[in-house]
Amino acid sequence: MSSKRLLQAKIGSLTLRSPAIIASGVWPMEPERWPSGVVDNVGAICTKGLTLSPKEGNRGIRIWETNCGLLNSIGLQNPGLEAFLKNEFDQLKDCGCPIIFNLAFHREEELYHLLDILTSFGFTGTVEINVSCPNVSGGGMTWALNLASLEKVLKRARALWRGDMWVKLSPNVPKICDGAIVAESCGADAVVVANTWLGLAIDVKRKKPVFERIFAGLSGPAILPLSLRLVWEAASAVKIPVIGCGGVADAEGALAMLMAGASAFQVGTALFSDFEVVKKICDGIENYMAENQINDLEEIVGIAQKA
Amino acid sequence: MSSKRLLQAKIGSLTLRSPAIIASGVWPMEPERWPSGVVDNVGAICTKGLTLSPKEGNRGIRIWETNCGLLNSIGLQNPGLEAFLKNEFDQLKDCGCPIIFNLAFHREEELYHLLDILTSFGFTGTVEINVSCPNVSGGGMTWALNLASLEKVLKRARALWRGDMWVKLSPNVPKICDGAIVAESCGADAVVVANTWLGLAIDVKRKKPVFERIFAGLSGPAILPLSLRLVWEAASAVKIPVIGCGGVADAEGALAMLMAGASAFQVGTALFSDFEVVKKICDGIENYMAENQINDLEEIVGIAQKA
Amino acid sequence: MTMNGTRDLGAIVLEKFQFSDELFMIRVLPEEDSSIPLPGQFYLLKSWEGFDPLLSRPFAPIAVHENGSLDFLVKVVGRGTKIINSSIEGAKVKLRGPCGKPFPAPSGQRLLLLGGSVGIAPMLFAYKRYKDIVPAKLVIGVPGGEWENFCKSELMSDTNLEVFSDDGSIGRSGTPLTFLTEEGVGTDDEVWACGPIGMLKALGGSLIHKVREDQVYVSLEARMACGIGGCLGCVIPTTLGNRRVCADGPVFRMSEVSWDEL
Amino acid sequence: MTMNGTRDLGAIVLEKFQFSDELFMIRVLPEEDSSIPLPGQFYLLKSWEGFDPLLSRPFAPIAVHENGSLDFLVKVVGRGTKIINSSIEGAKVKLRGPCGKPFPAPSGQRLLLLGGSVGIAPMLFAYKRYKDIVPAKLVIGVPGGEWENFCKSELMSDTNLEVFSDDGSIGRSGTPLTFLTEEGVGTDDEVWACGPIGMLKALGGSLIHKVREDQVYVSLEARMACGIGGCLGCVIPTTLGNRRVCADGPVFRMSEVSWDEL
Ligand SMILES: Cc1cc2nc3c(=O)[nH]c(=O)nc-3n(C[C@H](O)[C@H](O)[C@H](O)COP(=O)(O)OP(=O)(O)OC[C@H]3O[C@@H](n4cnc5c(N)ncnc54)[C@H](O)[C@@H]3O)c2cc1C
Ligand SMILES: Cc1cc2nc3c(=O)[nH]c(=O)nc-3n(C[C@H](O)[C@H](O)[C@H](O)COP(=O)(O)OP(=O)(O)OC[C@H]3O[C@@H](n4cnc5c(N)ncnc54)[C@H](O)[C@@H]3O)c2cc1C
Ligand SMILES: Cc1cc2nc3c(=O)[nH]c(=O)nc-3n(C[C@H](O)[C@H](O)[C@H](O)COP(=O)(O)O)c2cc1C
Ligand SMILES: Cc1cc2nc3c(=O)[nH]c(=O)nc-3n(C[C@H](O)[C@H](O)[C@H](O)COP(=O)(O)O)c2cc1C
Ligand code: FES
Ligand code: FES
Repeated sequence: MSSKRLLQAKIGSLTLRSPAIIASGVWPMEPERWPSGVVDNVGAICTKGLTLSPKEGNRGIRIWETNCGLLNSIGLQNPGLEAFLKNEFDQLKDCGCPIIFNLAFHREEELYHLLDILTSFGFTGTVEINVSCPNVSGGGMTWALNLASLEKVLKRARALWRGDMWVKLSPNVPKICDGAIVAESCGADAVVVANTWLGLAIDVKRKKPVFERIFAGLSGPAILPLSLRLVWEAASAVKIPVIGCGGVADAEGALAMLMAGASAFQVGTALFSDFEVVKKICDGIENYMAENQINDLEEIVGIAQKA
Repeated sequence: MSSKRLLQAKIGSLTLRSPAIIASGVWPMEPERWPSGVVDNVGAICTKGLTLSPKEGNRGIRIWETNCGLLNSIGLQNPGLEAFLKNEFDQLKDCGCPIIFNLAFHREEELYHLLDILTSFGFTGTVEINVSCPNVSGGGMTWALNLASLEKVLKRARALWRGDMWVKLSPNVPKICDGAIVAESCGADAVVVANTWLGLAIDVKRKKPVFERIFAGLSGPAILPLSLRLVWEAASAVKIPVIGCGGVADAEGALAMLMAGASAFQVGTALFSDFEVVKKICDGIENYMAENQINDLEEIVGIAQKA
Repeated sequence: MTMNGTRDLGAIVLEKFQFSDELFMIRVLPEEDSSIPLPGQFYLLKSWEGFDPLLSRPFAPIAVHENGSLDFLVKVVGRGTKIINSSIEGAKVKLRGPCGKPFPAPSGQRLLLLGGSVGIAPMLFAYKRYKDIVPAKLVIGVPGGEWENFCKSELMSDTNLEVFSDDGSIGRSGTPLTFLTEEGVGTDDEVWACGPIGMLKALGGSLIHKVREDQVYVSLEARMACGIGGCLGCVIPTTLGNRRVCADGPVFRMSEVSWDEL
Repeated sequence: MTMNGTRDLGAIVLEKFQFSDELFMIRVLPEEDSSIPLPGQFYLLKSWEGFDPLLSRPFAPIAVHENGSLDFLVKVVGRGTKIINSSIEGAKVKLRGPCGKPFPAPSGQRLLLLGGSVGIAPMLFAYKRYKDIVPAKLVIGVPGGEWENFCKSELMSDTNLEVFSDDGSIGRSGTPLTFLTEEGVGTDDEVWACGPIGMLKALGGSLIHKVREDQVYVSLEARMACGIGGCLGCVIPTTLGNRRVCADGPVFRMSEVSWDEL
C-alpha cells in the first residue's frame, strides 16, 4: 500500500489524496504565487468566498493579531463568481487537487443564482455553502442562526446542485448540532465545523474598536480547543462527514480533529506562519499511522469518541 | 491626586484600590504562599469556588496547555464553605483587599444555605455567584443556560443576601445579554463576564479525550478577543457594572476590557506566567492615563462604545 | 510554477548592531539557497517559536551580501520588533521571502531616492544596487538624535547622500521633501520614495508638474498576514480598486494610489 | 509574609552542555538575589517570550553554585524542553522558584539516594549537599547509551556512585532497585527516591519490612500551572486526600501516597 493511499480521505463522492484542505480566504487564487511544492500534499483547496456581484470588502483595518490568533474582517472581497470563472478559475483548475467553491450570499436567491452559474459553466464538483461569514451585514452567519431559513435555503440548493454540497457552519450559534442536523436532513454531503469565532479588538491608542464593523472573526491556534469541542458534538449528531476547521496548525492538532470525529480538516491561518505546515501535518499523520499500525485514515476518525 | 486614587474602581458598594481582581480558582488561599508584593496592586481576590459540602474535585488530568490557553477540569475541589471559614478565611481576611466569596452550587437550596452560613458567620461583604462552572455535572454552568431557573435562584439569593452580589456568567450560552439582563433585574450589583469557554483536548497518544469529563474550560490570552466581545455586548445591555474576565494578561488587554465597557477586570491564568502581571497592568494603566490626561478610571470605561 | 521564488527559510543571526535603544541592524544568513531580492522586495521575519506573536513582521533588506546574508534595519515599535531586538548572534530566525514586486529597473535617468525613517532601508538598497548604473542621489530623513549612530555608520559611507532631521540635530533641518523644494528636481528624474505615510502624501504635492507622473514610485506599508496575496488583509485603495501591498506592491506608481482614502 | 521565597526571576544562560540529542545541562544565573534552593525543591523555567507555550516547565536543580547560578539536567520530551534545548549562551530565561517543600534534613543515618532518568537531578543535588554530613550513597538508573556522556561527565566524578542501565550498556544491568535486591538496605537507612512512576511504585515492594516506613521519601512529578498551590492542577491522591505536588510536595512520605490511584 503506497503511503499516498494511507492518507486518503473520503468525503461524499470525493476521494482526497490527504485530509488536509486549504480553508477559504487564506490562499492566493493565482497558482503562480504558490511557493513550489506547498500544495503537493493538499487534499483540496477552497476558493475565497465568492458572491454574485463583485465585492470591495471592508474598509479600514482588516486583520489584527491576537495571542495565537488572528481577527479578520475582510468582508468577502471578491470579483464575483462570474469574473472568477472567467479570469481566475482556468489557471487554478489543474492544480492537482479539487477546487471547492465557497459560496456566500445575502438573499437566498443569490445562492440559487450562484449555483445556476456554476451549472451553466459546466462545473460539477463540490460547493461549500458559507452560512457563517461573520464579516458582512445581513446574510453571512445570520443564515446559520435561523434554522428554519437555513433549512429552506439548503433544501432548495440541494435540489439545484448535482455535485457535492458542503455546508460551512458558524461556531457562533447556541448549538452546533442543530445546524449540522439541518444540513444532513437537507442532503448535505458534509458539514464544515466551523468558521471564525466572533471576537472584538480595541485599539487602545485610538480608544475605539479596531475594526469598522466592530466585531471580527477569530481564527488560528487559539481556537483549536473550541473547534475540537464543536467537531465532537457535531460528529455525535450526524452521520455525514464532518470536516474540522479552526486552529489546526500541526499534526497533533490534525490528529485530534480526526480522533474527535472529523473525516478531514481545513487549514487556514497556520499557513501564514509556515508554508510547510500541510506537508508537516501529513508527514506527522503518516508517521503516527505507521507507528500505530493503522492502515486506513478512517480507523482514526472518531476513535476518541469510541474510547 | 494620589496615583492610588487614579486607579480606584467602583463596583456596587465597593471601592477597589485597583480594577484588577484575582479570578476565582487560580490563587492559593494561604497568604504565606504569596510571593511578597504580588497582591499590593490587587483590587480584590475571589476565593476558589466554594460549595456546601467538601468536594474532592475531578480525577485524572486536570490541566492541559493549549496555544496561549489552558484547559482546566479541576471540578471545584474545595473543603466546603464551613471548613473554609473555619480554617482558611482567618489568615486571608486581612490581606489588604476585599475577599469575594465565589459560591458554587448544584441544587438551588445549596446556594441559599451557603448564603445563610455566610450571614451567620457575620460576613457582610461581596459574593460572586458562580453559575458558570463547566467542570461539574448538573448545577455549574447549566444554571446560566436556563434563564427561568436563573431568575428564580437569583431573586431568592438577592432576598437572602445583604451584601453585594456579583453574578459570574457563562460564555457558553446563546446570548450573554440575556443572562446579564436577568442578573440586573434580580438586583445583582455586577455581572462578571465571563468564565471559561467549553473546549476539548484529545490525547493523541492514548487516542482519547484528555479529561475524564471530556470537555473542559478554556482560559488564558487565547480567549481575550472572545471575552472582549461578550463584555461589549453585556455592557450595552445592562447598567450595572460589568467585570471583564477571560484572557487579560497585560495592560493593553486590561485597557481594552475597560474601554469595551468593563468597570473592572479579573486576572486568572496570566498569573501562572508572571507573578508581576497585576503590577505591570496597573503601572501600564496609570501610565496610559497620565499620557492621555485621564484622571478617573471611569472616563475610560466604555469609551470605545461611545466612539 | 513559482514566479517570484517566495519561500520560507530558516536563517541564523550573524550579527546584530545596536544604533540606539530603538534602532538596530540585524544580519541573517539563510540556511538554504534562496532567491536574491531586488530593491523594494521584502521579507517576513520572526525570531520566535510558536504562535505568539502569530504573524511574522515585514522588513525590506538594506543589503544583500555575496554569501546570501541579508541586512535589515529595524526600528523597535511594538511587540514583534522588541522580541527581534532580543535576538543574539547565533540565534535562529525564520524568513519568508523575497515577497512583493520590486521597483522597476531604472530607465537611465537620474534616480532620486527619498527615504524617511525605516523607509530608508529599501532606498539604501536601491542606491547601492543602481549607483554604478545610473546617476543616483539618496536623500534621507530621520527623526533626530536616536539615528545619529546609524547616519554615521559604515552603511552610509561612500554614498551620494543628503541627511535631513526633523530637529536639525543630524544633517540639515527638514525632511527629504525639503531637498526637493530647495534643490529642485528634473522633469526626467525618476523618483522613488519610502517612508511615513504623511511624507508620501506630501510628496505628491511637491512633485506635481515637476516630474513625469509615471516616473514616481512609492513603496507602501500595510499590516500583513500571508505575504503572498492570499488573505487580502493588506489591501490599499487604488484607482484600479483594492490592491494588495504584499503582492501587487509594495511598490506602486504614485499616481495609482488613492491617497485620500488611505 | 513569604515563607518559601518563591519568586519570578530573570536569568541568563551561562552555559549549555549537550550530553546527547535528548539530554543536556543548562546553567543559568538569576539576575536578582534569590533564595537558595534545597534538594527536592524545583523551579518553573521558560526560555520564551509570549504565551505559547503558556506554562513554564518544572525542573529540579542538580547543583547551585556560589554565584547563585543553577544547573539543570533536562531531557527533551516535548515542546517546552525542545525550545529550552534551542537556548544558546547569553540567552534570557525566566525562573519561578524555588518551589515546593524540600526533603527533610537528614537524620544522621545512611542516606540511600535512588534516581531514575531525570529523577537523578534532585538526588545528585542531595548527594553533593549532604555527603559530608552523613554517609551517603547515590544509585542511579539510566535508560542506556544516550546517557553515557552524562554518566562519564565531571558532574558524576567524585561520587560514591552506582550506575545501572536497562540494557547494561552503562554500569550494571538493571535499575536502582536491583541495587536494593543485590546489596540490601539497612533498617535504619533513610531512602530518598525520584524517577519514573513505575520505579517508585516498585520501590514500595522492594523496601517493605526492610526500612522504617517513615524514613522513605519520594519526589513526584505532575503537570503544573501555578507552582505555588493555587490552581489545584497538580494534585495527587494521598491517604490524607488530594495533595498538591507543587506546594505540599513534591517530596512525600512513601507511605502517604495512594499509589493504586496514581
Ligand atoms: C513592505 C514593508 C517593509 C517594511 N520595512 C521595514 C524596515 O525595513 N524596517 C523597519 O523597522 N520596519 C519596516 N516595516 C515596518 C515593520 O514591518 C513594522 O514596524 C513591524 O511589523 C511592527 O511590528 P511590531 O510587532 O514591533 O509592532 P506591533 O506591536 O505589531 O505594532 C506597533 C504599532 O505599529 C502599528 N503597525 C504595526 N504594523 C503596521 C503596519 N504594517 N502598518 C501600519 N501600522 C502598523 C500598530 O498598529 C501599532 O500601533 C516594513 C513594513 C512593510 C509592510
Ligand atoms: C517537580 C518536578 C521536577 C522535575 N525535574 C526535572 C528535571 O530535573 N529534569 C527534567 O528533564 N525533567 C524534570 N521534570 C519533568 C519536566 O518538567 C517535564 O519533562 C517537562 O515539563 C516536559 O515539558 P515538554 O514541554 O517538553 O513536554 P510536553 O510537550 O508538555 O509533554 C511531553 C510528554 O510528557 C507528558 N508530560 C509533560 N509534563 C508532564 C508531567 N509533569 N507529568 C507527567 N507527564 C508529563 C505529556 O503528557 C507528554 O506526553 C520535573 C517535573 C517535576 C514536576
Ligand atoms: C483572512 C481570512 C479570510 C477568510 N475568508 C473566508 C471566506 O471568504 N469564506 C469562508 O468561508 N471563510 C473564510 N475564512 C475562514 C477560514 O476559512 C477558516 O474557516 C477559519 O480561518 C478557521 O480556520 P483556521 O483557524 O485554520 O484559520 C477566512 C479566514 C481568514 C483568516
Ligand atoms: C485552574 C483554574 C481553576 C478555576 N476555578 C474556578 C472556580 O473555582 N470558580 C470560578 O468561578 N472560576 C474558576 N476558574 C475560572 C477563572 O476564575 C476565570 O474565570 C477564567 O480562568 C478566565 O479568566 P483568565 O483567562 O484570566 O484565567 C478557574 C480557572 C482556572 C484556570
Ligand atoms: S498579506 Fe495576505 S494578501 Fe497581502
Ligand atoms: S501547580 Fe498549581 S497547585 Fe500545583
